[in-house]
Amino acid sequence: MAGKGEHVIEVTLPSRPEYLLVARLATSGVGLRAGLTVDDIEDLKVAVAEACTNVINHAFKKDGGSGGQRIQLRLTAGKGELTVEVEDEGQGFDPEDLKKSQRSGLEGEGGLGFGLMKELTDTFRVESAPGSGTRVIMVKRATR
Amino acid sequence: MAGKGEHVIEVTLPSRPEYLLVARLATSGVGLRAGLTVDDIEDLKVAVAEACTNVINHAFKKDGGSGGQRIQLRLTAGKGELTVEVEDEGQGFDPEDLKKSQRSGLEGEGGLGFGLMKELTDTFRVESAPGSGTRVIMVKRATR
Amino acid sequence: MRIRTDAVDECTTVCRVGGELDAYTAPDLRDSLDGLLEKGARWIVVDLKDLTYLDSTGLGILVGTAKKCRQAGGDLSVACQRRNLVRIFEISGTQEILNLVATAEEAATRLQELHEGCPEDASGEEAT
Amino acid sequence: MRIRTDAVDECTTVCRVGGELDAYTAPDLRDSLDGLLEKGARWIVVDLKDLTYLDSTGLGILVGTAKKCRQAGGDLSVACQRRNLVRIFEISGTQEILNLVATAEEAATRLQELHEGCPEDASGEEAT
Ligand SMILES: Nc1ncnc2c1ncn2[C@@H]1O[C@H](COP(=O)(O)OP(=O)(O)O)[C@@H](O)[C@H]1O
Ligand SMILES: Nc1ncnc2c1ncn2[C@@H]1O[C@H](COP(=O)(O)OP(=O)(O)O)[C@@H](O)[C@H]1O
Repeated sequence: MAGKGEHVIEVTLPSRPEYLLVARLATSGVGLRAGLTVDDIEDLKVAVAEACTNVINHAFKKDGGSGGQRIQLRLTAGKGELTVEVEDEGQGFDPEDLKKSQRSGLEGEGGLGFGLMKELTDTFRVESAPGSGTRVIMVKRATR
Repeated sequence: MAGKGEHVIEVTLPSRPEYLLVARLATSGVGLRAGLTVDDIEDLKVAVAEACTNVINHAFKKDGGSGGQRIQLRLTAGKGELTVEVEDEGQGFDPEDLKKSQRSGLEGEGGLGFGLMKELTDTFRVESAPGSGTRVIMVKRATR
Repeated sequence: MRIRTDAVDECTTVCRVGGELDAYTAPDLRDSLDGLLEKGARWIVVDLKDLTYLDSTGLGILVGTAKKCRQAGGDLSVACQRRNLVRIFEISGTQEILNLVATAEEAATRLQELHEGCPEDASGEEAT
Repeated sequence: MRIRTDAVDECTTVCRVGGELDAYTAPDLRDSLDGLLEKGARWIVVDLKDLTYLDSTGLGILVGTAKKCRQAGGDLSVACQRRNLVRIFEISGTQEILNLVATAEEAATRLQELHEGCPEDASGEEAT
């Protein structure tokens, strides 16, 4: 539930790359209303897109993604801060595995996603477990 | 349910004027992916904003709008067309009343909303009744 | 939304509105225009050159202000060329009541024609 | 996203990428760059002057292409000045591997320095 003075905006999208744009646009609009700066918003757009791209790439067995394969975006606008939750009901993973395979993102063509989310937001958390979906929670506070 | 090749994007917003921007941005993003032209999208943005502005102005008794007073936006992207449903669980109204009080919008400072929605979309329908909320359904097809 | 107000001559005031005019930003425009009227302005050009979005809430304010100008013995003219916005004026049938023209210059000329000569006092406070 | 490819000289090819580069548009860029490599290009400038959005998917393609260029005996240099994008290169630590510079001119010079003189044939098909 939203606290006092907080506003919740929910966006549910097909888990497909063409709708990353919609996730970014929604983040921009709510970010503006939450009082984030243009630079804050650019950062947060990347962080949100990274979380959504992970859902698209990793959450579901590859089988088209037309039906119930969805990305849930929950934006909570507070005074000078925006909390974004990106959630899926996909296969999940063990966040501990990330620490083990701490290969630098430069080595492969991937692995940068969580690194960017962490660096581009003020608070970052992943909740996931094999078989139980994934939720990424990020907070961006207005600079200035 | 979405038909084959259709994608559904749902956006739920507080019934507050500051989030009209988010409704318009979401419409733009999905409109682009549905293959609408830039002009089509400009038209549809106005139509969607009119429907949302009606929710804000008419759906709920004035008492802040913080809690459960929400606007539901459902965008269904098909090939070359976008269907938008704008729904609220507010007090509703009798669409027959509109015909009776067919005063020109120019006389007062209002009354233009439904006229613009009709003119700016290809299909337009309102479902409402006193006490049961309101749903506006609009379809915009790509020109060209 | 951005609002900037300039006096063109003793009797004409130009209000330039940029950005997006919707139910969220409309109260600011209404306040600005009401403020002008209170200060005695009654010949007002609303220049929408840099406006990118307009809907019925904005139209309502423009039409309402046009009426107030006329009640005060003046008039209002809207300058707008952007195709999608002109379409909104057309569909709503508000071009005439708003003296819709393409540019701020044309709008000033239009008002000049309408008042044919500048009334001496432009600081009256008839709008109470 | 918009992609435009131009030969600068016998050995250097510039690929200008504008708009937004994300997981939706990335396959087009990958195809373009792979196509250049297949045609024998191995000294590639990627000019991101008009790019407004970039994330890890785009970085992955740029890093992957840089490696392919090196395997083919060439290299890649990325030109980008936009603050928010430069930040993404910095955070990801990819500036060096991508020979990140500010402008396409600097990128061409950078490649010139790296290959010191233009190898005679630029149409080989070593990348099989
Ligand atoms: N939503 C998700 N569902 C399932 N697995 C995920 C999800 N998000 C991330 N992962 C797992 O975490 C790993 C690291 O993600 P990330 O840092 O974004 O890099 P990359 O996506 O390039 O592998 C992924 O490779 C994947 O195994
Ligand atoms: N979502 C809604 N909930 C309740 N009443 C509504 C809703 N939308 C429209 N109405 C009713 O329909 C009327 C006409 O709406 P509209 O044509 O948009 O003009 P305006 O909003 O300027 O009155 C409104 O005045 C209101 O009584």
